[in-house]
Amino acid sequence: MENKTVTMAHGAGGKQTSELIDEVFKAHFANDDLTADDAAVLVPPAGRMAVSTDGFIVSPAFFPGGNIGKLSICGTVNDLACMGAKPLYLTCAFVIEEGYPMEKLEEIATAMEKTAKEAGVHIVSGDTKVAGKGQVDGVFITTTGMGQIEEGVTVGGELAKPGDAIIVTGDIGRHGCTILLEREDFGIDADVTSDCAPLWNTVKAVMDTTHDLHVIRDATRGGVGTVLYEIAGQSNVGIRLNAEAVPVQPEVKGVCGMLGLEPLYLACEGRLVIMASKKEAEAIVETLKKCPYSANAAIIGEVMEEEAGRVIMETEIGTQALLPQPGGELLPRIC
Amino acid sequence: MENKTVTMAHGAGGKQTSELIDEVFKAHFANDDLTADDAAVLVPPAGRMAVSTDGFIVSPAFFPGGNIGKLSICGTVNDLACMGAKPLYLTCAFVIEEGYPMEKLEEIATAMEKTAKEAGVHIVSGDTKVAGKGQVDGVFITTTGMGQIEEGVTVGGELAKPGDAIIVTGDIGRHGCTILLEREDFGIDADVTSDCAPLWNTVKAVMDTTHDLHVIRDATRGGVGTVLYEIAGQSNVGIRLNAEAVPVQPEVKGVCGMLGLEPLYLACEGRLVIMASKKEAEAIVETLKKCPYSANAAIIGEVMEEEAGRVIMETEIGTQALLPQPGGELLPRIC
Amino acid sequence: MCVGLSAKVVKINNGTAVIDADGAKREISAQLLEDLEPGDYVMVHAGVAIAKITDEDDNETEELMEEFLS
Amino acid sequence: MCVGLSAKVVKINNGTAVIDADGAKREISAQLLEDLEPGDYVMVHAGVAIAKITDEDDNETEELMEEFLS
Amino acid sequence: MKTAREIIETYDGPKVRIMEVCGTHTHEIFRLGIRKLLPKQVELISGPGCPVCVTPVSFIDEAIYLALEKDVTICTFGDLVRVPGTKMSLAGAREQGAKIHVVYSPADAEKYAKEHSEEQVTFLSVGFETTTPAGCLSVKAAREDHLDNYSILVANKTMPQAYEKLKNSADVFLYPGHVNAITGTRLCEDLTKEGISGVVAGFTAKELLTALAVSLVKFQEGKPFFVNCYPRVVTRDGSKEAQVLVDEMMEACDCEWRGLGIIPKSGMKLRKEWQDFDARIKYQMPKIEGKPNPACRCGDVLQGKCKPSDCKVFGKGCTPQHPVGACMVSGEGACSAYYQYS
Amino acid sequence: MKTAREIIETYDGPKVRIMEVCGTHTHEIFRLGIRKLLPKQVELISGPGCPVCVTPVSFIDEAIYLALEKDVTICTFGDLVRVPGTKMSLAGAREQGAKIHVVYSPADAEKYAKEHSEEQVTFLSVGFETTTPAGCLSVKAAREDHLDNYSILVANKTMPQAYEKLKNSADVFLYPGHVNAITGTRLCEDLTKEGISGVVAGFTAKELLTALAVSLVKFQEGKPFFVNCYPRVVTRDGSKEAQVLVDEMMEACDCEWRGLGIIPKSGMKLRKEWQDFDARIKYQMPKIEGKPNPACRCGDVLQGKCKPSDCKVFGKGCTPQHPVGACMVSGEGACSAYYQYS
Ligand code: SF4
Ligand code: SF4
Ligand SMILES: [Mg+2]
Ligand SMILES: [Mg+2]
Ligand SMILES: [Mg+2]
Ligand SMILES: [Mg+2]
Ligand SMILES: [Mg+2]
Ligand SMILES: [Mg+2]
Ligand SMILES: [Mg+2]
Ligand SMILES: [Mg+2]
Ligand SMILES: [Mg+2]
Ligand SMILES: [Mg+2]
Repeated sequence: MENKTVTMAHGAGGKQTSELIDEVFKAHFANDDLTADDAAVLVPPAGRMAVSTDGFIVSPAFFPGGNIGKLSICGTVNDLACMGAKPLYLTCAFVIEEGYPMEKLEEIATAMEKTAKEAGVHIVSGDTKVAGKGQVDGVFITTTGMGQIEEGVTVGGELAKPGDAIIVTGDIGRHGCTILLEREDFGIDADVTSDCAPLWNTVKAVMDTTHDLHVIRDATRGGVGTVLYEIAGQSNVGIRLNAEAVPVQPEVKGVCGMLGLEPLYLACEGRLVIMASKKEAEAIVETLKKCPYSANAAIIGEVMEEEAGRVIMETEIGTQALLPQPGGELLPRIC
Repeated sequence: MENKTVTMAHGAGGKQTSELIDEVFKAHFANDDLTADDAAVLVPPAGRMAVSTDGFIVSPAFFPGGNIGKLSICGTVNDLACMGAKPLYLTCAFVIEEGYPMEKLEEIATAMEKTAKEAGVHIVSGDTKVAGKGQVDGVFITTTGMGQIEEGVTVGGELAKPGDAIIVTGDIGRHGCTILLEREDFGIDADVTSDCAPLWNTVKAVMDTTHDLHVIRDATRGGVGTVLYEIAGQSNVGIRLNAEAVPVQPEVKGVCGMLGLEPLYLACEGRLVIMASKKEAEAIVETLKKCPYSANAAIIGEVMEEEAGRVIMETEIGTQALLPQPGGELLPRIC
Repeated sequence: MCVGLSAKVVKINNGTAVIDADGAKREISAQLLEDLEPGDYVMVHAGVAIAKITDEDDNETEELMEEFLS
Repeated sequence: MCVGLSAKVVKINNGTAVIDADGAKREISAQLLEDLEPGDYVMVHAGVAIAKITDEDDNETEELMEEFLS
Repeated sequence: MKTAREIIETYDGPKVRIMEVCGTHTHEIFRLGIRKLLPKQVELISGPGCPVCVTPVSFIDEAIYLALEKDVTICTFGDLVRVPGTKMSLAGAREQGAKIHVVYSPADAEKYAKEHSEEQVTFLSVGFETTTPAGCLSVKAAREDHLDNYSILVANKTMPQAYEKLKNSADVFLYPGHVNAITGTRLCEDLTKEGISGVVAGFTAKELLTALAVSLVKFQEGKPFFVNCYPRVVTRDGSKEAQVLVDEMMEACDCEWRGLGIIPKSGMKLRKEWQDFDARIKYQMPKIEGKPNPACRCGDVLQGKCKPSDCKVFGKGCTPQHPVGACMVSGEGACSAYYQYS
Repeated sequence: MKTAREIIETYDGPKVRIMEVCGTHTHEIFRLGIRKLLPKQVELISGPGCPVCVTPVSFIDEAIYLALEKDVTICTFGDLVRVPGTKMSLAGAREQGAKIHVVYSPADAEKYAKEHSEEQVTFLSVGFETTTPAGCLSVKAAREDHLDNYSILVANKTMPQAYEKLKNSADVFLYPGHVNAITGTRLCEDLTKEGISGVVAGFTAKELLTALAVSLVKFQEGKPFFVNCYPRVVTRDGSKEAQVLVDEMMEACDCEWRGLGIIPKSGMKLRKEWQDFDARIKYQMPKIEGKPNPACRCGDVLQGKCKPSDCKVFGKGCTPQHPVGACMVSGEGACSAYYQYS
């Protein structure tokens, strides 16, 4: 590749487009299923198939703990894992800003390769578009994943049952906190790195521990709080949360204190919320603690019949109070 | 929907995100396979599965003959059709600029609904991200399609055979010409509309006519010229093109004359290049002429053993000359 | 140098002309040519009519051939 | 009004202080408080130390209770 | 000895109206579920101590005018971004291309101006005595740095006039701890002479419960009282430095409070010597008359004259997602707190 | 009677070098595969008639200087966008945030300036006699419209000096039809007196074949000749209006041609009365010394001294995708044409 930057010609569909694809993407994504044609030809999954898509526009694209490439694999792999599906195939579509440094693109592709390998998923097809300077902020990636749903386990946001234990697989809000500190110029210095991680192996370990699972959800946009409200609504149950049991890294707490933010609403990219029969909860947590991305797993609450659609916090003084509903854009506040 | 525009809150993953999804997307895309969860659960295709993804960033998003929504369905449906695959499922990921008019988004979703219906494909899962003002130009859509490859027909860019007839399914370059005139302020007034169309039914009709098909390709980015060079390379054959046989709408010719452009390099979004045994060519063209988007189908050349990797034009004076290789960004010229 | 396009004048207005080439229309400058009229054919370069031409076509080459080569 | 954060002063430099709250550090203005020293605790609001505090903690409420309520 | 919580839960004295003036108190009281501990006779009223809630429509309109008409980059606390103006909020202006930059402190706004000399930058200076010094410090720094592209749009307010105006709305005030950290407690002590009772309260669970318990015990004694229940932060004198700084740079002016109307001498503006940094003067701001939504009863809510739920559009046209009035915007707004926690 | 094509294909006269001066001729000759019809004795040389190819590196550098240093919006024909400057092309500058706006005509550049009064706009005025009037008309319009944000960066050139310089490089010139449409044919007639032969050629297949056939027939007669083979467009006098216009607004100056060096009086610049619109004067352009890639043999190629394939980097370091020299940029460039068609 002679070019040090991505040019409009790389997006025009001719020789230079092929060059870019060959030298950056194919070089990293090579596997038996990857196609040079416009569509990949694949053996479909046996049984039921899970399909998920997500666009990634994170800014900045590089952050402590990962980059947009790693994120774009984790996000979709985790969405499949949350359906109890083993990720098999992945497509990725890039939109790149004219003038984007080739070196950074290379770094993104490297991260994607590594993460896809870890998750055991094949990148099978891609697409590259170049947008004029100023028409896109750096690089956006959309990934779509196809997985094979493992038999014997059925999970879904509508399957939470009163009495279920609520487990979170690690300390929350690190990804959101990391991005906030990187993006905005708040002058805060805190040792926080994104929790971004591919979680299929974690889910698999949990499924091997017990089939008595009801809900698995990754707490991405909107964080754990948003996910809990969603599940409460879908399953028409109430949720009781023990505020003190929710694991939060001290630094994240400190940042939230300064900016007047609630960690429960900060995005995670490597944390699951699991709801399962109370009797299995301990075993699940034990399994999780042995997995690489869930050493801090904890039971943080339970599902109840009352207060359907709501999330109730047990406070530090033993009172109960509604968790406020997630409210749009995260904005630091002074009052 | 109270909002007249898309706000950052619509992308934050909370209540307003759900509102947007329910009121704009679900309202249009509803079908049995569409999921509210992060992943759809589907019956996989029987036999082999074709998978294709494409990002759509067309600017302007609305143009004579369609909009980015229609395009995003056609593009992926056509990529599947070109593998001989019946499109079954589609995912779509939106990136929307803060402040984008809700009405336009609605219009885009309407076009997607209509086109998906025509193509017989189910939208099964989606994603919505909102990027800050100026971080994306209006709206980008990435669609990923899954299709079922019909038995009995195997096509691919590497399967062209010397002696094959080369068929184009209609007059070329209309989409590229339309977009160029809409985007740039060249002051040219010409009655040209995009050829954007979903072509699975067309491909199906051709497959029902004969199984003796070698290559089917949609001539999108880079136009027919780029596709022919690609196939010549992949199949290691030469291609002889009869310049006078290539159907071009007079207005497109006029615009190209003014701007010094070659219609063979203008994008189409509803035209296929088909290569098949010469003996089947007439029957294929006859079938095509009965289909709604290929009334102007024509045989434009043939595949040959000589001049492998090259495209040779038979000129209006009977001489032969190389078609210049596609060269990056399309730029109007005066010399 | 100088891609030229032969086109028909369809409208004249105060130093500008609207020309038509196969249905593609554009306003161009008519300031280099006197008394252009609708129906005339012109050679257009970079948005300016640089010459009035007898015809859109190039049949005159036959006369040339006769004159010089027979 | 006025979200406040109690934090420990870890550095003082010419009218500014670096404070630490659970490991989150930031430079803030120390201009409203005389003779701040590393190790002091302060109440921070909008990037300014608005009060020196005896302790990070709120145990003094017990004394209050004793004084007024017993 | 009873705990504070027991005192509160078992209170059986006369009916008492306690107004928490400070928005952060409102927020914490809801977060901790303290309202549910109160017996029927104890009514908690959320007063006008959230600077967002009392910022009038016209102030938002002024900021939008600077952003859209004068191409000024607006630096603001995040709190103000979604507050409705007459036609739109700052978030709406941002959709139309306005540059809205959220900062953690006024010092950061000044720094932004220093680093972006090609932009004109205005900081939206809102807040009470706690926040005003930070705005003043940023102006001082801008003069020291010789910036000619920095200004502030001032809507800072002072509390004492509000206590007077609201004195019949409550029996006991929970005074805003961090305002008192700056101002000291003398004024509150003096208010007892006018029959106004109150305690300075801190913000932790223990501090809030203690302040409430003290309020109830003292209220039953029947005499006007004042107690500083936040002595680890609040002193009798407050911050002399802050008082001198603000006095040197600003002077009192009449000031509009959303819902309460104009309260004489309840606002601040930059003194003449600092007018170069006054955005209204710098940009020759025309008189902008904000038009609040007539359905909104924020004013009555702030004065305890009605509950949020008495407002016709509460929870219908007016929700945290689509706030009609300022009290629905931040978690501190009484309407928002009612909506979210009940 | 033989057809033109037959005459060409059966030519058995002496060796003859024909130079097509005009880039569009080069392009069409390749597009039509005409080279393949030629017998061995006929050599076609692609001369310096592509304005892109002869535009020096320093001109691109000047444009980039205006775009990146002076924040000027550059309006240009698409042809120039990929031409390499010393460090980068205009496309490269665009990647760095330069505003590069492609136009179909100089009139559109002037219109763009009129509609974007907040931007400074400069049109890159390149080209020969055919194109120069369009640039002049745009300046005239800008004065009529009282624009103070429009200027042109002039690199217009004239052909006669080039014919002189190249007279030993070819036996017959295919004169550029559209240049002659403006200038008329008198000059070319006069060149016969200096022993320079040529024909004016049109651009269609028939016209090109006829011009070549006439050239071969006349060449065999052994005397210097001139024939206008494009009479439907080219007259003896050309466009008086264009000549008067250009003369009124511009004057000759020494001018650098890429590869050929400085040719005295071969360039144009705006006269004093129009200097308000001269970008070099308006922006006090510093002297910019362009550094062409030393490997590039464009100059020799343009003079027929070598074939593109004689250049060491042809097809390796230098391709249409990554052009090193200007001759590789547009389809009209000799190197590009050789690369693409052979
Ligand atoms: S509910 Fe909304 S409109 Fe009603 S008083 Fe509260 S903020 Fe105003
Ligand atoms: S091949 Fe490239 S470097 Fe060589 S002479 Fe031609 S343009 Fe110059
Ligand atoms: Mg998903
Ligand atoms: Mg997801
Ligand atoms: Mg998810
Ligand atoms: Mg593609
Ligand atoms: Mg950008
Ligand atoms: Mg595709
Ligand atoms: Mg495609
Ligand atoms: Mg395709
Ligand atoms: Mg999603
Ligand atoms: Mg934009």
